[in-house]
Amino acid sequence: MNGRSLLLLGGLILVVAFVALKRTRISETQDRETDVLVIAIASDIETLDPPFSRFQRSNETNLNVFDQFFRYASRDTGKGYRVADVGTIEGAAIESWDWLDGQRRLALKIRRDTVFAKTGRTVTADDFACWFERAYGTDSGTLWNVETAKITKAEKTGDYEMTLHFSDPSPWFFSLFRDQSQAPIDHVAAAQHVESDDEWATRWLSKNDVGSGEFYVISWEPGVKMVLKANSKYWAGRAFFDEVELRIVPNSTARALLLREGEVDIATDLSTDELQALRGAPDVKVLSIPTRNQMILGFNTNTPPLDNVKVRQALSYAVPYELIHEGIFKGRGLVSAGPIPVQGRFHDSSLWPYAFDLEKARALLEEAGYPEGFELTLDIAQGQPLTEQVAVVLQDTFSQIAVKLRINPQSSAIFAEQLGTLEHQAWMRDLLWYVDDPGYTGELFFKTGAVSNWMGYSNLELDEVIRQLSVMVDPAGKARLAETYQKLIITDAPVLFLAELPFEIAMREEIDGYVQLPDNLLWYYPLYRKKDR
Amino acid sequence: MALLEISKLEVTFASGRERLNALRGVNMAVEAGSRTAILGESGCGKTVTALSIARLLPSTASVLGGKIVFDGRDMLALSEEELSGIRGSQLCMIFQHAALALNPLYSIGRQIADVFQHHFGGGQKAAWHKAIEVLAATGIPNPEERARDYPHQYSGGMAQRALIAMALVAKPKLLIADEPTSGLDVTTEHQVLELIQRVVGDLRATLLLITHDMAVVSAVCDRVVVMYAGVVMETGTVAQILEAPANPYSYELIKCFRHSKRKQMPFIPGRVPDLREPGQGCCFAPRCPRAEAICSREDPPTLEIGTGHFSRCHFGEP
Amino acid sequence: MVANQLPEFSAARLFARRSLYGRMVEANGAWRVHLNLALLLVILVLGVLAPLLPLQDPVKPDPLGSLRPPSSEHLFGTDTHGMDVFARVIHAIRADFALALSSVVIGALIGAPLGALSGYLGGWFDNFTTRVTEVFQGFPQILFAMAILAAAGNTLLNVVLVVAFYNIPVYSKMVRSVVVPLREVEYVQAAKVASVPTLGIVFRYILPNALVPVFSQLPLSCAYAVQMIAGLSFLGLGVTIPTPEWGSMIQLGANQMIFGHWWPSVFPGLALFLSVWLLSNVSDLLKSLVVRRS
Amino acid sequence: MLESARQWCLFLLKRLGFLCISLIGVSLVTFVVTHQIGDPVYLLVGPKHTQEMLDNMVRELGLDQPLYAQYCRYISRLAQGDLGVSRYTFSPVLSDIRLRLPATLELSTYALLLGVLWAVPLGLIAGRHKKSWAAKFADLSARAGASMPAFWLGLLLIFVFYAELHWLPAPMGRIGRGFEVGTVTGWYTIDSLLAGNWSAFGSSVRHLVLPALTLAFTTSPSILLITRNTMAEVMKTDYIRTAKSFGMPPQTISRYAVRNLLVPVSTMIAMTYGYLLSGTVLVEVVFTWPGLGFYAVEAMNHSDYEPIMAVVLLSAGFYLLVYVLSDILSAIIDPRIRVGG
Repeated sequence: MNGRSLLLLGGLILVVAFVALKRTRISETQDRETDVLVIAIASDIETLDPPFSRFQRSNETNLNVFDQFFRYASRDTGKGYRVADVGTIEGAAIESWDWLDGQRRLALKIRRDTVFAKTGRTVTADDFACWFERAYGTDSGTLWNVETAKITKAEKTGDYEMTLHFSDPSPWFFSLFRDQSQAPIDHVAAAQHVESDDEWATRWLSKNDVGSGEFYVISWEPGVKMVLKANSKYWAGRAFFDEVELRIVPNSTARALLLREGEVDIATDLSTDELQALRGAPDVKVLSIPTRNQMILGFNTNTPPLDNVKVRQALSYAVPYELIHEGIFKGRGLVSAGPIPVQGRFHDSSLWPYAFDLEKARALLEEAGYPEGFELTLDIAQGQPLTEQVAVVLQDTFSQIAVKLRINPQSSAIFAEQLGTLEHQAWMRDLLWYVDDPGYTGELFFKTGAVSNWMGYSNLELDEVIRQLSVMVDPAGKARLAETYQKLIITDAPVLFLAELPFEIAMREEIDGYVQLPDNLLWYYPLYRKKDR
Repeated sequence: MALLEISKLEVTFASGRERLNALRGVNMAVEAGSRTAILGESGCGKTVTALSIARLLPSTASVLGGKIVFDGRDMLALSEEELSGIRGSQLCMIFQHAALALNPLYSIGRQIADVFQHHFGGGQKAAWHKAIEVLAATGIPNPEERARDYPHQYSGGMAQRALIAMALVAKPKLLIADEPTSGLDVTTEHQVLELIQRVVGDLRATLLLITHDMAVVSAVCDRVVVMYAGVVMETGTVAQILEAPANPYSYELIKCFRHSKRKQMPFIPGRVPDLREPGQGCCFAPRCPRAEAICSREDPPTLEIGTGHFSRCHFGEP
Repeated sequence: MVANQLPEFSAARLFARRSLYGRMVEANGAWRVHLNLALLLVILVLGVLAPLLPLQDPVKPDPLGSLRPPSSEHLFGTDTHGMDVFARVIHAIRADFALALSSVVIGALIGAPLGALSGYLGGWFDNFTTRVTEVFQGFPQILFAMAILAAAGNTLLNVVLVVAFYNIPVYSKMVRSVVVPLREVEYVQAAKVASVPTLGIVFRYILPNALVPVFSQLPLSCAYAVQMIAGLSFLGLGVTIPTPEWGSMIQLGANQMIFGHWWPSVFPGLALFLSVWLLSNVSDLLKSLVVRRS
Repeated sequence: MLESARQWCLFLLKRLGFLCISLIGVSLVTFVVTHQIGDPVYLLVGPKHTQEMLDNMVRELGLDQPLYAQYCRYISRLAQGDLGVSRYTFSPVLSDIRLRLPATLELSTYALLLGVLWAVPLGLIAGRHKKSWAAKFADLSARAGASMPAFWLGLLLIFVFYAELHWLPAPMGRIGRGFEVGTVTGWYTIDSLLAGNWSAFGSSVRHLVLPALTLAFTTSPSILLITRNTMAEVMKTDYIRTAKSFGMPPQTISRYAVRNLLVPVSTMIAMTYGYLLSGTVLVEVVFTWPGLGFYAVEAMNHSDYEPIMAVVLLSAGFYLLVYVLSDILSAIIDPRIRVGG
């Protein structure tokens, strides 16, 4: 009967196809002469115009595509990676500098015969002057750095000299001006693409990089991949890799697999479970570096019941700090102990009274007038396995003091926007303190009306301490101020300090030369591939 | 020698979990060249008998016993291949709802041509012309045009003619017609019956006509087999059955037809027996006016009343 | 005359009204009916009695005991949060069946009367509803659900409404096909003559006839609804953390599966597969009744 | 012949009319949903804004005009192919879709082919030989396929064939790294063949096997069942019995039966294909297959509504188109449908 024979034939073809496919272990990748560093990243680059980039992915690309004013020196830790030495500053786009009349003025010497990679124009003081004009004109991220550094005026004092004027001495100037957005762009090329409704050519610059950095973009397939080429005329010499391919792989597991299969050299933003699985894989190494990245749960201190300080303190006692550290982070990173990270300067663990003590929590709740507990909605960003695991643990421990926690995963865009408009009742995310200075953190996060004060928190006494910290250069004075800073925040407890996260990155065994920067951005320049393997 | 001989044929149908005994030992013989009718009320097993002859019983039916010898070969023993050799070339069957019996998605001409091509080979062209030729022979107006039409464009009568045309092409020895005209109006019925007789005559074939209409039998056939509840009650020539029916059931049946001219249609009281019961004695006993104690106890023998005239009853005459 | 005393038992057996169950067994074979109904009953009972059963707490996280393989202590092992998968699979029955049933019932309650009315009234209304149902039949179910939930907010109620939305055309089409032939039936004409209001005719005379087919379609729609809800929660829509629900459990375990931790995803998937299988079987059994009646 | 020509036009006109009305219905629904989604103005204007900026943005988007005017604008925008701009890929939705449509089409078509190659022969045999092992196996596999959730089956196959056996590549996208395939048709299998790059072809086929198998197994039961049931019914019809009674050989009988099978089976295959385009969402997510479904899910994760609406519109439109085409195909095969109109 033709039906039956048809079926047998079909079955036969299937078996043969399977065996054939299995047998031909053609290498999955096409080998190429040039050495390319392939990095699997989670999402597409938002913009190539540094002042307007909000997400880590764009910051990282801009760090490597533009030449920043300054950079940190780096030292070897002997554990297979180097770390940025926050204390020593090196010049990058700026060759040398010196402070004048008591740190009120700074004379900058711009590095000579450096060239914009795509246009070939040499970098001059005009580019820097235009950079400052654009900062003021676009009222964007770069302007915040300029104002926080208390710069009042930037004037061009020669073809390759600039002078910056300060209202007060600025302890954070260098940490701010090594940021990835503080980098000159070819103002002539930018000027050609100005349009009637876009005088600073933001639309063109978001798609086109005209920098003088270590790499420059040669191809960009939105949603698929971006390829950077090494800038052969870079002043510190060409990078080891000819090209860097940023391959967009939204699924974190897929990124981990690509690394394990050897199809990519580095996989970023992986969950602890994936990193745990990769630790056992051959030819793969996972670097775990302690950083000042804290998992923080912020309260909206204006809405009851979280406007009551006793309630906030009660919740501080209801956090199982040890369990989170051992269970979720598998003992890596550190147990959090206050607003200043444990490894930060001026950190004082003795000031931290909170521990996992449900009795105390219940007592405080009673005092606060909520013996039978209350409902609380915790917003978190989707696709963050770590945050979700911590939230689930908190949900359980809070329920033991009759606080009903509802976890609400939101899309990252909505989560970020609602942070700005204070619409969360409670939120949780990991926060990275770029600058190891309580004043800077206070200025950014705890001061009344601060840009990232997503708690609507206000404590005038604390504001005064932060103001003093922002102009204090003498270390002894800073230590005294830092102590009151920590006491105030700990007693007020506007946020819960849940854990200090290690920065973990997985890469092929043969990739070396990794430098850990304070903002956890991946710097492609120092990386190289060990050939002896 | 009889062209077709059926002896003690038993057929049962499975419906749900019960079994229906459709045929309970049918004996019948059809002479070559004769025009025999199988007469009986609906549900008496006449169609099942016809289908058994051509081995076209549905999958739910199973033949428990008996033999069907057609042209010297036992039909029940044949394999599918041998059967398809006989069907069409030796034996053909046409059905009541002709419109349904034709494939809706092929044109009439094509279906007839297929039959011709299978049995006699030759190209498409020749087969198509043959189809038009036989269509014309059955009296269908402008056959070239109609050959291209599809079954749903044919009326009941026309469809029946197409089926008969198919038989014409196959030139069978035995044509079995299962109530070919019962769905048609009187005038078309008459034309179709007339056509069947002419075709059987031209092919010098034997006709086995299955019907419940006595008028059709007397008009077309020369021998009759009366069946009731899966059993043959009486066989004989049309004349013998009409004038002197030996079996009480045939007598009652004929009485109904005789009176049909009057308004009130007499009917045989009671109902057809439940086919699931094996049944004791004569199956007509419950409704038979002359029934006696013996009837419902013992199976009646088949007595020979006259030459070629048999009746299955304990008593010789009604 | 002996004729009209037919043997009692044969007629009775042929035409007597046997119970639905009896006819179902008769039509499909006893063990098939018993197996499917028994298993479905077991699942429903487990779902209902879940809190009383000696199970571990389905929402108790245990970070130290996360991703443990199946063992005597954790029959189905533990997931990334360290919760017991076996307890969650059992408790998930409540979430999945409750959501599925409510959405199907809502869909039927809207769809059936709509179908009855459009079948009975005919004319432009009938044409309009058939056309609309045909269009919605074509809608990409998961995609459209995502769009609606994105627009109206990702709450449980919205999930139930969206899935109910997809059941309306199924029931309106079915009921309509039952009602249309009934329009000319004598007792409906009689009711019309007796000036029974149209709605009265539709709901008291016609709709009851459609009850058996609707009743037999319910389990099948539940099967599709369960799959749809699981699919949506696999995309993170609908069920909130930490409510145990098969779709979200499969999604939670999906990433670990590639690294060898198969149990957090496989067991909820098996439970989902078994439930949908049983529901569609039961629906077939009921459908075999409908076919015999019409 | 004129008569049937007129018949044909009438039939086609009616079907195309149905297609237009349905498409308008679909666009109406997507418009209402887009409109409800929430005030786009806030998103576009950004957090730091004045009331005055808000007003002229409202005017610019035409949100103050009556609803039907906005709907007409929405339709005219659709006509020019402006499906809005995606907020997370930063590019117009139309170009995103053009980039991702071939991926979904390739996967759906191969899945359909596999499904048909599997379901139709099995259905034919099961239909003809009711009691045979084929019939039992067909019934079992149809039930399993229909009840098994595709996304779970996908995960299972990945676990078995990738994690454990390493027969097939990891579930990441459509092809291995570093293969330059060019974009003639956007179908990697065809493009690699055109480019004669055999290793690329091998890699793209290996990446296709599991997702296509998953989709085929879970969407082909409907084809299998309709083939089997129709075949069983057709075998019991009078015209098949007539063909047998005229001693027709088994091949002709099969040909007669299969012809009657074409209409219901081809309609079901068309329905499945129409459904597949939108049904691959979950499988694409599991296999990170960069198709339309995955694009819509990514957009949803970024609360970006324009792409979702565009994909819904596209797949609904595709379904209706396939629905009408299958209707026309059935009319070609079965003259009765043509008459019925």
